[in-house]
Amino acid sequence: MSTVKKFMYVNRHAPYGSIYALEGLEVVLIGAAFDQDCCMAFIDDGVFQLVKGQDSSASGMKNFSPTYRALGDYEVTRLYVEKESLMERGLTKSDLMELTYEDEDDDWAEKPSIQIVERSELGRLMEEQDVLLNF
Amino acid sequence: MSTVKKFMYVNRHAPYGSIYALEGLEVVLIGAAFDQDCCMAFIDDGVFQLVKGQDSSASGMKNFSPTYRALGDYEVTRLYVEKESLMERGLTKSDLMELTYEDEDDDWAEKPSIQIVERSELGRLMEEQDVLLNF
Amino acid sequence: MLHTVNKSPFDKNSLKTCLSHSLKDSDILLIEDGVYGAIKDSAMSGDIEKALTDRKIYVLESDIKARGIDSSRLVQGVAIVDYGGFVELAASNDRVQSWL
Amino acid sequence: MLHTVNKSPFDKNSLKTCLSHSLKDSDILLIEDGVYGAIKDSAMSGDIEKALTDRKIYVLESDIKARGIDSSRLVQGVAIVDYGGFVELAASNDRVQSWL
Amino acid sequence: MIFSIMVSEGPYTHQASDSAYQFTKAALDAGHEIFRIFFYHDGVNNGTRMTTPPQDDRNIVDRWSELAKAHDLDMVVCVAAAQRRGIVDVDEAKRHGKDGDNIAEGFRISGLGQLIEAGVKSDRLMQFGD
Amino acid sequence: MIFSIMVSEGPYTHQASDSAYQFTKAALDAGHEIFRIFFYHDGVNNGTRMTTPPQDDRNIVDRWSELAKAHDLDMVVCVAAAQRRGIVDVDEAKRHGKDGDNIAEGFRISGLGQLIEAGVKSDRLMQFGD
Repeated sequence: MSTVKKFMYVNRHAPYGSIYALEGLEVVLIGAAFDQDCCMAFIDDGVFQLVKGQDSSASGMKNFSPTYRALGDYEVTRLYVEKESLMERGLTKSDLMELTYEDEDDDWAEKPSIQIVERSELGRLMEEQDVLLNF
Repeated sequence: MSTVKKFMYVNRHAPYGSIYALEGLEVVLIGAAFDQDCCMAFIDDGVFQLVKGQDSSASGMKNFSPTYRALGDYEVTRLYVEKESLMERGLTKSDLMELTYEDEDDDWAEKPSIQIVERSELGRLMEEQDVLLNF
Repeated sequence: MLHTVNKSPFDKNSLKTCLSHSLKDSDILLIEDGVYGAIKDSAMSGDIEKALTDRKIYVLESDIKARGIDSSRLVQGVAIVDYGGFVELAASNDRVQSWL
Repeated sequence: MLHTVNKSPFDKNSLKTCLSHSLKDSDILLIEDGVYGAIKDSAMSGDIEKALTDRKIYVLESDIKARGIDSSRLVQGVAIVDYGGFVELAASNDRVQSWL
Repeated sequence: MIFSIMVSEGPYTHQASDSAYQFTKAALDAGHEIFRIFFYHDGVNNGTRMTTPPQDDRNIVDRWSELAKAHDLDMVVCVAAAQRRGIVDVDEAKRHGKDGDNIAEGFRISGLGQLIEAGVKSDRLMQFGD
Repeated sequence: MIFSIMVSEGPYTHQASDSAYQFTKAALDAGHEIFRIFFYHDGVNNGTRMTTPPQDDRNIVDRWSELAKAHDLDMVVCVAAAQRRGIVDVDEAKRHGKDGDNIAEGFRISGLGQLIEAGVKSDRLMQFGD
């Protein structure tokens, strides 16, 4: 497969209440092996996926939040988080995990993966994609 | 089972998009055989279940709306439909099926099963129940 | 770009989110319980009317019929398509976003 | 009467519907994604504060922990219970309504 | 006090089955009686023995089977809901000409009347769903 | 034009599977090619041969199998999602020590890479879910 397409994984579900976030993340990790141009968007309750300090031990469920830290190693380096979605939910950037990647074009400098973007900007980013997958 | 309990079946889902309305109705019909004191509430999108003129033939799904007409024969005679839920959805009572029952205490006179009630009244009706089942 | 919405806007936020992210000239197709969003004189109809000024909104015929919604009850300007029309919309737009 | 809500109020209408149907002195327990409704300074927190004037609102401890919500982030007056407390609330109230 | 539990969603996809399990355990720990656990809608999918979840995750089906065994719980899968979704025991397989069954240990298939009976005979019927 | 279809919910519970089926038929009728139909999340439950829906209702699983046969469609059930939910073919049954399989005709179990490949090789990837 020589074609390079632009994939956007659109995350609109909170973690734990349903499995869409976890199984969506599994798609992103597999997709990273295909050398496509991919990014993730976190909209609506999707922003809750990135909240730091998740501890699911008492609930009996699997805490899959550490997996987001691995995204940089899979070259998934653009995580667009919607500003308005954070605000409506009483959250700020400081509530989110610090996710980074090493930029090979910049002497492997460590850079933040999360970009806070406005709703209008996200709408425009969507128009640049080839494939939009929703979880 | 000599105990008579008050059951309320609370319907908050639209039909067809998901199966809750249809499978909820199956519970009501079975429940009617148990000689309990039962009623149904239609709140939020649940009011869409009672809209007349449903025709699912082109969609390939089963049209189960005629089953609501059988409720009277099963002695399910109180269908509380929330006024505010209808209004928010651009509906009036005239959009709903005409559902009736024959009142054995009144010389089998045919009477309407649907009662349009206000939200505050529904909250009070809920407090009178023993068992509330949600579909 | 084609946006599809399959949820009732009275139950979930999918239609609101779709309307706030879709750009002008977008095609928006309401399917399944999403078709309830196109009923006129509802709590959502103002948002639909506003979106119709610069976007096209469609409802799937078999889904409005199943739900007993006569075409006369739709917000003026909403277009009705069948599954063939759905396929055409998906083919004629460069990309598709499903607001689930 | 005990009301439980398991949906995020930013996604679905369950909490709003619960608040508009519950009478005063009701107990309202937020579980699963419902616990997001108790975060302070959100678009929902005003509704929660208002409800707290005549109703009790609880969140399930294991569900806020799973989601990384520290107790300091909850609207003041919301109480935290574990599953044992959930069972007690269900037993001490005469009836239970699950707003799904 | 006598509780019954209704589970309306399948394992893993929604948290409902987890919440129902935790509630059931806590009710038993507090000395309450569990009259019945009724699986309806996609909840019937809790009753298949064919799952193999990832090793670092909980095994929801086995967990139910073990709890039922330890406390002699009555776990009922609704027959009509199970037919739509493909959960079958030996009898159902025979009746519908299926070449095998998939129900897990501790679950039995029966009718909706069992749900109503649970409502009548229990002090509280707790519902966990989507 | 080349389409692929992703189905994210099981049969009957949500309309997603119906919508995906109707769309696939309409796309075929219009002369388009279907590269693949990928079943993910609860969508894997479309691929069990153990269902017996009421006689006056559609048979969703059989309908998929028949469409696949008539048009030589590639219907893939995600292996990871299937393991969580108990959909197994003969190989999976052997691998995990299950005493039977339940996959329906025309479906095959494979990895998530098949979904990405569908995205890459199709002009449009249509998603139907909850």
